[in-house]
Amino acid sequence: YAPETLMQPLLDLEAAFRAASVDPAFLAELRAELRHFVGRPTPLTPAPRLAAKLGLKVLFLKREDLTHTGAHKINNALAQAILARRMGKTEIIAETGAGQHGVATAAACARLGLACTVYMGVTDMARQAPNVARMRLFGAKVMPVEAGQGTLKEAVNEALRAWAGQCDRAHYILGSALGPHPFPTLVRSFQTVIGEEARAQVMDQSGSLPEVVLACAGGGSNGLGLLVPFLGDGLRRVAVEAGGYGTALGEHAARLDGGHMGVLHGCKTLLLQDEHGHTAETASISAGLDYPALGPELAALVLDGQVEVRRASDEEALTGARMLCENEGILPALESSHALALLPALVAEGVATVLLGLSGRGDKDLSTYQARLGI
Amino acid sequence: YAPETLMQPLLDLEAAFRAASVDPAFLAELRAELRHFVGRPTPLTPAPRLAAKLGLKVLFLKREDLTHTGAHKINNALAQAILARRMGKTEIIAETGAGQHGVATAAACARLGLACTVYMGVTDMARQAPNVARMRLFGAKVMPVEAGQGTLKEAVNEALRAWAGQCDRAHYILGSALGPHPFPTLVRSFQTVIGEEARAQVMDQSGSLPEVVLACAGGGSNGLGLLVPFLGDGLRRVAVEAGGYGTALGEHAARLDGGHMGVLHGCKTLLLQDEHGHTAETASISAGLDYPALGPELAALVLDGQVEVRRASDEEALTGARMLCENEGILPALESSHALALLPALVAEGVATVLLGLSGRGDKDLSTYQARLGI
Amino acid sequence: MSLNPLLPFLMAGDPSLEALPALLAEAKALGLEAIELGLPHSDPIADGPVLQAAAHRAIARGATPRRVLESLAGLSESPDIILFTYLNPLFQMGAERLKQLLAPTPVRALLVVDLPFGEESDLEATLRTAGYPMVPLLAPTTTLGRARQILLDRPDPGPSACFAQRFAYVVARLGVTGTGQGMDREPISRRLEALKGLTERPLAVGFGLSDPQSLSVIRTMGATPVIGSALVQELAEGRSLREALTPRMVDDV
Amino acid sequence: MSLNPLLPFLMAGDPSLEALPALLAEAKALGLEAIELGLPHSDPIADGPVLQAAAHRAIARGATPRRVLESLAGLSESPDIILFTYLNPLFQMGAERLKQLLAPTPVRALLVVDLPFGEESDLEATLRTAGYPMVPLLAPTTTLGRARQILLDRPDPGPSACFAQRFAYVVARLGVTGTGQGMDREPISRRLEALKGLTERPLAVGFGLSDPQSLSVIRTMGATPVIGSALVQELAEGRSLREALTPRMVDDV
Repeated sequence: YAPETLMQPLLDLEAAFRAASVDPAFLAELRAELRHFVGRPTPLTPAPRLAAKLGLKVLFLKREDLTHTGAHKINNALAQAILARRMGKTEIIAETGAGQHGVATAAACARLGLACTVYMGVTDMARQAPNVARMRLFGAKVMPVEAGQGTLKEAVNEALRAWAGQCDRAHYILGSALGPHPFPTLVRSFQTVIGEEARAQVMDQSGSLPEVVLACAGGGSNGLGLLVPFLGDGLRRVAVEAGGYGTALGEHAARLDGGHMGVLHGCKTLLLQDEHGHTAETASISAGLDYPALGPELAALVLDGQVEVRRASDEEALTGARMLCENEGILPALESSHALALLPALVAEGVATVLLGLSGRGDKDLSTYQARLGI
Repeated sequence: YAPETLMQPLLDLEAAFRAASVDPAFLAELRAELRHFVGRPTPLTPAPRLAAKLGLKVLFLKREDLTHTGAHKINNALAQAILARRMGKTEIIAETGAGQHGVATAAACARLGLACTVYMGVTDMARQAPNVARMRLFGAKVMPVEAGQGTLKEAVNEALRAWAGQCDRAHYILGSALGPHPFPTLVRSFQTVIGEEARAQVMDQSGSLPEVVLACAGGGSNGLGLLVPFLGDGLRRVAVEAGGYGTALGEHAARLDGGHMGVLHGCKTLLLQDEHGHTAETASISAGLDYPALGPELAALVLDGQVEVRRASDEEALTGARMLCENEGILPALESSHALALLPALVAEGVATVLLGLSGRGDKDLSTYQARLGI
Repeated sequence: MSLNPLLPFLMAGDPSLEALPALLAEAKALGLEAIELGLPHSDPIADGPVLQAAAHRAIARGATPRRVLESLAGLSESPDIILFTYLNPLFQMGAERLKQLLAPTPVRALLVVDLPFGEESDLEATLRTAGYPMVPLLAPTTTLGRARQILLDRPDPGPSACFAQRFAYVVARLGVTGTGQGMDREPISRRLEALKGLTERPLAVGFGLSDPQSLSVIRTMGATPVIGSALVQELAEGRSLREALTPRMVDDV
Repeated sequence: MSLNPLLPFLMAGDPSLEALPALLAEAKALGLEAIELGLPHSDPIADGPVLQAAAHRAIARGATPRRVLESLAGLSESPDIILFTYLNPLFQMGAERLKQLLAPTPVRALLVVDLPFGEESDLEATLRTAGYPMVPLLAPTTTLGRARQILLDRPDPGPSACFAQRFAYVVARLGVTGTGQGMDREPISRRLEALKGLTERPLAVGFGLSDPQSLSVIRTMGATPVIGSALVQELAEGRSLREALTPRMVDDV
């Protein structure tokens, strides 16, 4: 579902990805960079005090917040950057919402010596100013996008447009498991390292699998990354969407209840839209979940019954964050806080053991936490 | 060199530390927390692009910036918190300058369920406001210290005073390798995990030791942590102090050239002071190096010729930071940037292989980088 | 077959939906056989700033896909219309509803920017059978092999069909719609020659063309130039269609 | 041995160094045998806000350690002075220089807050031999065993020596100098009883005492109360030494 100009670059990308996937040199370089630069494997942290507080028996946290640049985004950004260099591309384009993917891409490009341009909505640039500074320190150009709400959706629009103009020399590093094929596959495949590690770690540290594996889901790269490696297991896989501040269209970013199939940014998936097929406005306290479409691979798993989708409101997410801070000394990203926010509901359903993915650290959300929690 | 009120608590601490050091239960708990909560071992990152830019053959970076809370401070804070709980203490007191030790201590206390009060100069509170918010989110009380320059030295004064008032129930987690015995020993011992890991990693990844091992030094916990495990090796161990903006007393925090033996905060060491034995004012762009005394253990190694001390100015540190950002995609703390700043001088001396300690990440210093680098 | 001298693009609902019938009549009076009409979309990923702004203005003024199509119903004084659109509005409407709405209009073909051939083949076949074929798009990145596939998948209805239903749209350069900085003549000429070796269909060339001379050059290459963003901009600034198009339809080179 | 009724603390240089001789003379006139005199320090880690502020005021007005000692030279109208100080200024001065400066002054003993017994034993021995013994400090955290060691290490010069050179300083409570919120009588009483079992020396009790009643209570326990922060505060506010001390020297309980 991409403009014709991008079709051949997408086909080239798919071919390059397939070739790289079985090339020992590529896999070795990626593995080395993930280990020595990104800091993988990330820990699986038992959270006994929070578990006790909530009435859980066991709670494990998969710590993507401890990766370099502070969120799971780097797994994908770095892998795509290596792939792009291999394809002979010298420039990188990326979009960013909260700024984490932008920072990760800027870092990967600095690491590999690639020129980097990041498209970012003006609203996001204002509320995530520290991430703008980080990108610039890494030598990236940050291009303000004025259109619409000035957030992630508009940034993707503009990045796709920019790519169409430079696809001969530039690669577009999409930050979540969405966009035209092969991006969702690519991103999912570069993120499943999260769940693969987590699965081995939970077996190693506790000897058994939990009842529930839980992650937040915006586009879906974090959700797929954690949940996919558990697809063959007899347990519940749960993704949490942004419930925002209300249930009317425009007040949330919960695509399962609120959305229906549609096409946006080159893929057909569950989409928040009006009757005319125009993309709806969305709302979430968390910039990273504030996106109108669920990635197509995650949507497919949901419709197939393999993954449950739940929602957590802004307020619930804030409470979840505070509980983790005070009981375990870990400051979660607002995105991850949505997963934490679901724990009381799971306990009420009788769940005793949970593995939860912390997608990133909450430093970027400090001003929101300060304002909303009165710190 | 502590007031009598603190002597017995210090003796108790020393005894508890000695007992814990050989107690498998303590060691196992510490090891598990360092692994699963802090994220140890931290990576040793080869930095080939920066090395090439500078004319080095090999440059390795020990990545304390990837620890939980973002600096090496957590190694010590967590270990002391476990020790304090073991001693039956229910409250923790700490001082902080840049806020990294305060954040680390607040996180460790939340993790272990200990009440936490952090003393911080009002100047530092203003310039490190995000770290104040992080401590508060972790449930810590942050006490503003108005005296003097409102920075680290005054915060230590006030924390020592507070401890004297609550030493029956509270433990004081000192953040650097200074203060009255046994703190320097304690802190050094909990930080040498940095150098132990780095030594094994550099042998594993390159098969040989570098010519120079390099770290920044404020109080000295980072410097000792990295350098001490290399004491037996035939290589140069270099610590870099804050050269500030000038060479006159009050314009820097370079204690080797500028200081002489004196007593501050319970220890006798190299101290920046006036002719009357009053502590001198100091200046550094980096809050973490802006302390008038070199930790006594580091000072002893320096005077014994085991460790070289060099200095880097504010401007040189900024240049070092920018080079690492643009060539490797890593944003260093201003403290660590002082070590980076020495690399050109080492190259000029003919050095080809260096292992450099990155003590923490630069997110806390973003506003300084923005202002000074015009980002 | 005589060369169609110009294929103008209008954004439906900009300046206003009410003005659309008169604009189309004027186009017809100017002797234009066909015209591209943009259906305003919320996320026009293939459009540059001018058409984005026009689309958002039109949506703000209530130019929903349904109202646009209803405003075309029963118009006799109009060139053939090629409906330029993104997939999602059509997808939400569904093929049956769409056919009903299109039936009374001068729409003769669909140009769906983000529908590569083969992606929604049932929908596409239904619409083609109903008389609304999809215009094949050929980009600078489209290899000749892929161009052959595209032209096969969206077949030529033959010389008896109207221009709107026959032509292939050749994208002049990388990027999105909008005025470019002068045209690079040589590569376009080579592409057109190569494509003419593949097909008998009329070719239209668009993206970045606006000055009379560039348009003229395209005509000398035997293709129909498309004028989009520049025209939409001029209409938004109050120029009439006649004023905007007349100098662009004659070759004074 | 008669009980010394009060041991006041003054901060040298606050309100001013010039006023110090007169203050000391007044103290002498009030019948005080000894007085603690604080040497202003940049980092007084054992002092509360009142003495910190007083020290910083004094430093700002030029009350360096040397000037303070010089201003005491030749004073005959003064109680015995116990110089209350932190180690570093003495350490920088060195034992020889210090002895020279102390010789012409009424200083009879040193109370070095951050010098635990045994730490700088050469310096301490030199000064003791020269007639400047270190006052033993006994904190609430000091075990009886440790107290015995301290009193042994800083030995009693015997009943013939003056109070300043004989007494041990008993810290009344945890924390730093400064006015507390009322005195907890019982534990102090028990501590004093226990310490009296260890030594024949006069005991002074300080930290947090200020109201006449608390001071009186200490006297009933057979020890000399120390009045510090409250006095410094009152002098800074313009009260005279006589006004401040008179009501605190009599027991009207």
